[in-house]
Amino acid sequence: MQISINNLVKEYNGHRVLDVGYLNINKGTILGIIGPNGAGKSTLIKIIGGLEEATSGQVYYNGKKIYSQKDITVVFQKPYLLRTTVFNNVAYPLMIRKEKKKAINNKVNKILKEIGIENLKNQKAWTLSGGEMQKVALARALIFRPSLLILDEPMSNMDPSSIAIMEEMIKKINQIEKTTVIIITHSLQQAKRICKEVVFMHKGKVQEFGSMKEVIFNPKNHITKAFIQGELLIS
Amino acid sequence: MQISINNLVKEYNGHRVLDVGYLNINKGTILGIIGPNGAGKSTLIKIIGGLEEATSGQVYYNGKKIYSQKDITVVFQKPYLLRTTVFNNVAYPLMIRKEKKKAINNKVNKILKEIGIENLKNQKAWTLSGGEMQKVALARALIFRPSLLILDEPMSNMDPSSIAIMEEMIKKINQIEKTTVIIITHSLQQAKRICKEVVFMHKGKVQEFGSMKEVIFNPKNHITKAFIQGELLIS
Amino acid sequence: MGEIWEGFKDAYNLLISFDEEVYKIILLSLYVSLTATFVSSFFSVPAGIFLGIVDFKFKKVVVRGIYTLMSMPPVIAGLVVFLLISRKGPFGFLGLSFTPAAMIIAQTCLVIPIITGIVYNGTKQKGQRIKMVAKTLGADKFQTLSLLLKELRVNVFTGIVTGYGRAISEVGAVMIVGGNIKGYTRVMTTSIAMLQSMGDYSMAIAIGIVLIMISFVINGILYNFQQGE
Amino acid sequence: MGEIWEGFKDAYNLLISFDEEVYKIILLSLYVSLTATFVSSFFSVPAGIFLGIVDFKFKKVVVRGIYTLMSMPPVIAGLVVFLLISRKGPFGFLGLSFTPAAMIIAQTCLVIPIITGIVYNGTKQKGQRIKMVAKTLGADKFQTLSLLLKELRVNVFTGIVTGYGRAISEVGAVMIVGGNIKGYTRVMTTSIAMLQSMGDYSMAIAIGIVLIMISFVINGILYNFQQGE
Amino acid sequence: APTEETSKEVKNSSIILATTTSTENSGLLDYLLPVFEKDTGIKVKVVAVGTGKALKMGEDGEADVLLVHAKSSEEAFVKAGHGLERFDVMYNDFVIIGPKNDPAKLYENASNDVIKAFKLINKGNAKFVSRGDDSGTHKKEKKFWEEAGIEPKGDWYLSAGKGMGDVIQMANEIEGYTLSDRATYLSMKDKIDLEILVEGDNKLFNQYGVIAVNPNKNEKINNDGAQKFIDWILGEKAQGLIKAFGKDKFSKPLFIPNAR
Ligand SMILES: Nc1ncnc2c1ncn2[C@@H]1O[C@H](COP(=O)(O)OP(=O)(O)OP(=O)(O)O)[C@@H](O)[C@H]1O
Ligand SMILES: Nc1ncnc2c1ncn2[C@@H]1O[C@H](COP(=O)(O)OP(=O)(O)OP(=O)(O)O)[C@@H](O)[C@H]1O
Ligand SMILES: [Mg+2]
Ligand SMILES: [Mg+2]
Repeated sequence: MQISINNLVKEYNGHRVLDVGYLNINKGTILGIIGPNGAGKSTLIKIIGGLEEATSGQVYYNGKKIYSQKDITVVFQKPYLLRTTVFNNVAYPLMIRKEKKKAINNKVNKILKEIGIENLKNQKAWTLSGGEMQKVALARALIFRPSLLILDEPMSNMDPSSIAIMEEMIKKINQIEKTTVIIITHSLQQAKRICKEVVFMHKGKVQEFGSMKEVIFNPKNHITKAFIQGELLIS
Repeated sequence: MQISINNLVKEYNGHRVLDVGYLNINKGTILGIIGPNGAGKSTLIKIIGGLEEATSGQVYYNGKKIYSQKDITVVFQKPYLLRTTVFNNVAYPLMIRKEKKKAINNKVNKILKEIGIENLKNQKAWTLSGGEMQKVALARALIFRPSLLILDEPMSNMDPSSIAIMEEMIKKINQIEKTTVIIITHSLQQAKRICKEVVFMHKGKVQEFGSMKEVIFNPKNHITKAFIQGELLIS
Repeated sequence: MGEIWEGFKDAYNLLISFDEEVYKIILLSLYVSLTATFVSSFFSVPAGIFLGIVDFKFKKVVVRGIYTLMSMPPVIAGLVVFLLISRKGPFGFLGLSFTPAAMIIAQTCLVIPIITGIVYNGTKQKGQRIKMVAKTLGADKFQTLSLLLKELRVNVFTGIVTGYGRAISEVGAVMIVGGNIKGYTRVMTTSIAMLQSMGDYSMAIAIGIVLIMISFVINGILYNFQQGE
Repeated sequence: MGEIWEGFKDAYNLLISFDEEVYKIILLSLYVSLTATFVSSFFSVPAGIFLGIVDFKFKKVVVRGIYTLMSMPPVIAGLVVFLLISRKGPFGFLGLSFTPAAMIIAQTCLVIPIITGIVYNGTKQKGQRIKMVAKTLGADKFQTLSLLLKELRVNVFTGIVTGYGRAISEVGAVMIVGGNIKGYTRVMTTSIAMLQSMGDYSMAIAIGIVLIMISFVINGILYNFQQGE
Repeated sequence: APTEETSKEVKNSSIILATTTSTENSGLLDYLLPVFEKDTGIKVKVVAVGTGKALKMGEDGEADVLLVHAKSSEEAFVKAGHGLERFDVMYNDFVIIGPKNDPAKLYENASNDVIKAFKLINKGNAKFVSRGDDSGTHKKEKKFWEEAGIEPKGDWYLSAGKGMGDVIQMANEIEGYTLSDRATYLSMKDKIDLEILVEGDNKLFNQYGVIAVNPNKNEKINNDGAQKFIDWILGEKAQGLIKAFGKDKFSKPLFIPNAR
């Protein structure tokens, strides 16, 4: 899915937290969104995902204003899992798509195995550890092959080897199904590993947009530069 | 505060998620806890923090079983902020300690400034961004100078420069007040930067305990080795 | 005082007497109140959920109105329904006065605001997030509603139990629209009121005990629906 | 039907007549039901919170018992209280029969399970986390309770409003223990019941309208307490 | 102690009168009691219930004085030692009321014969609403059915278990017949479509009596006040007031005093 954004503004009580003039996200890309806390990253992707109304401006999906919610998914920063088992959580999107029980079973078992949580299959979602919850939320989004996959810091509580597995899965889906992926992350390392393009946001504005290399090694903007240096400072 | 743990076990319906034979945490240390998702890290610190009952075993605080809850604090993986403003959230621990209004004002303003969120002072906590929430939760714990500070992935959603600031603050408090700090993290980088000692947990057990260098550069255990290699893989 | 203990004895005798009249009264009570609760739930649960997740103009007024109608006296609900269905009322041609159907209608009016209010309250707190998740996973309107129902089942349960409690225990409305006709519209509460007014305290208490025992069982059944936690 | 419209007219005339008796009835209603709601809240809110965060043996039974008592018929509550406080009852020496105090006691019994049940329900869902936060920040028992109250204010509000709605609207209990004595224990609902039985429908509806209007205002006041969101 | 004295004073200054709904709903007590209170300084708390319940309250010592209308039950009450003595106060009468079109033709065939009227209702399969609450009126009605040799049962006979006012309204709604005391009927006449079809039969005589509850029940019973009330209501002044009550509105008194 190709997305283009036109003069998108979001305000809360007159306080502008998002102001994106123009942004084009190509079909099949993996776009990283980076930037400091409160930059408006989550707000932006919620609007793209159709979960929040913009104060003004438009988002076009493949050139149109309309889209099927069945094609787009968002994994939240704080995942909300249904009050049922891990299996039912991951199976839910398939169930509402009325897939056959057997097909659901196979698919769910497969993905749980891939990410190494098949042992948690029957555990109640609210007893999971933080990282396990994120895995379930991600599995639930990956299982139904959306054409636009939006991820808000989806691996912030995962351990390094889980991160490696998840990143591989995302890259594979992107390659095979040409899924457009938008991922917010605070880890430049992660952006480097998986993103084809990257956006740097600051105070609601897109400060920088380009290929990974351009933004990270050759930032046009002094704010971006400072941010990336901060990152280098700690890593 | 010095902590020692004796044969601590936690089971859920007969399923053992924690089994720590002996662990001694010295006063004034900064102890990092690392390990894969579901290893039992959060369970361990909840028991140490007095927030969950162990199935069996003991925790000794300065050699005693009793302790004042006023001296120990835990910052959760998913922070819970009170349904009020940022200011009131951070001021709460001081308020219940019946500090003078003026002193509270000064302290809160100071810490909010230090971590760069003084502009959010009057914002309602539930409208904050993910990283902002973590900052408020951490500020709320640091402000009353506990003698044992337990942090469960406290910076997982923060941007790199905020992380740098926070780490400095924690180190400073540890130095000046001799606060014992226990911090769970999935970032070996972070552990390297701030921890004096580190524990590696796996499947509820402590696999490795020692100085940062020992554990990371010279793991005794093949599981630890594999975990650290996974980390190296992605960084 | 003695009447209270005697009430327990009488309650026991009542139940083991297998008196047809007694069982008819109990069954009619259950039929009327459970139907009213069911009909109310059918409208109120979706309405409460809707109110909890959708914003519109004057929503605050509507919500306050609903909370206010929770204080509607049963006698008034009964009276208004009675005037509407009475011989000379606009719906008089239906011939509903002094029938179980009229009792169901009156109790439904009474219970709707209660269930709506309580369900609304629960939805307000968690509904938005659940709706979002449903949306991101591609649920359509109906699937979203059914997911909300499932996730909010504890609140829905409390609403229904509270509503049922109101229906089964109220006497004002059923007395007026039903008429407490022996063998036809007499229910447990109207019997209690009648026995009480006749000074037969221990029998009144006996029926009260039976009523409470039945409620205990019914709550148990409802409780199982919201289980799975 | 005509009676309903006339009821509105009568309600208006009633209020502007400044008839002392009418105002006395309204004030007594408010005094009795608000006091009962207040007293119940005083016990029920902490009890509901306690139930929601503390685990103990037989907790399930206690909870189901409370839900069941939500279905307690007002007539039974009234009758039991009456038998206890009646002249020959165990508390007869207090001389409470046919007094406003007795009405407050009976309504309190009725409202306690309702508020407890609803508050319990809200606490069950969020109480544990709030309690933990309070603990980690060093709150003592009392401070924890007051934090729980603040954080759960929406649920507490719903409980109190539902309980108040039950109290102000019920007639069975106050009728029995109060006796509907003119100028002394006559409240709005007993007046309504009496007027209704005398066939004075429009006046009954008029008082009903006044009652609902008052509840609208009271709910507004309660609502403001839980605001700040 | 002074507190004891004040409490005694409070006790003396009020009595609980258990009575039937007809005396209160017709407005008689509202009319009489302010005068009594002015004359004696005693406040009367009226608890209006059915005769059965009023007697029960007397038996339990919950009331100080009773004003009811079921002579045989009242006499049994006194005989059992629950009350001190029973006095006639006043009377009115019962009437059979029914719809204007009078399907069972009571007015035509039995306008002053209650037993015949009951037979006609039964034969015509016309609807009859019974108090069904063991009240004085209900006891009377049962006696009439017995005399008529009819067991009232079936779809046509509705046992309501309610007060007089409610039963009149029910009869009005379903266009049926009922037995009512005249006072309650007259006080509701404007609001209903029912008319008096049978009246004047000696059997329809409705005597009200007053009884002081036996003070040996408990120490809270205010026997002094009760005696004062009885003396007053049997006295000339009250009897005159009763005679005048309702004359202006109904052109006939609602109750006819007959204290001896
Ligand atoms: N209802 C609201 N009222 C006022 N400000 C709000 C509201 N909602 C969000 N904001 C502010 O909007 C800004 C952007 O929030 P957003 O969640 O998009 O940030 P983010 O870039 O995702 O940050 P993070 O990296 O911390 O997740 C934040 O500063 C937040 O405080
Ligand atoms: N009530 C429960 N029933 C069953 N299993 C539970 C329950 N609570 C926790 N667990 C399991 O206990 C294990 C340890 O959980 P814990 O939260 O301590 O992990 P963790 O090391 O903190 O992981 P993470 O890095 O993901 O936060 C997890 O596998 C979790 O699924
Ligand atoms: Mg965010
Ligand atoms: Mg954890």
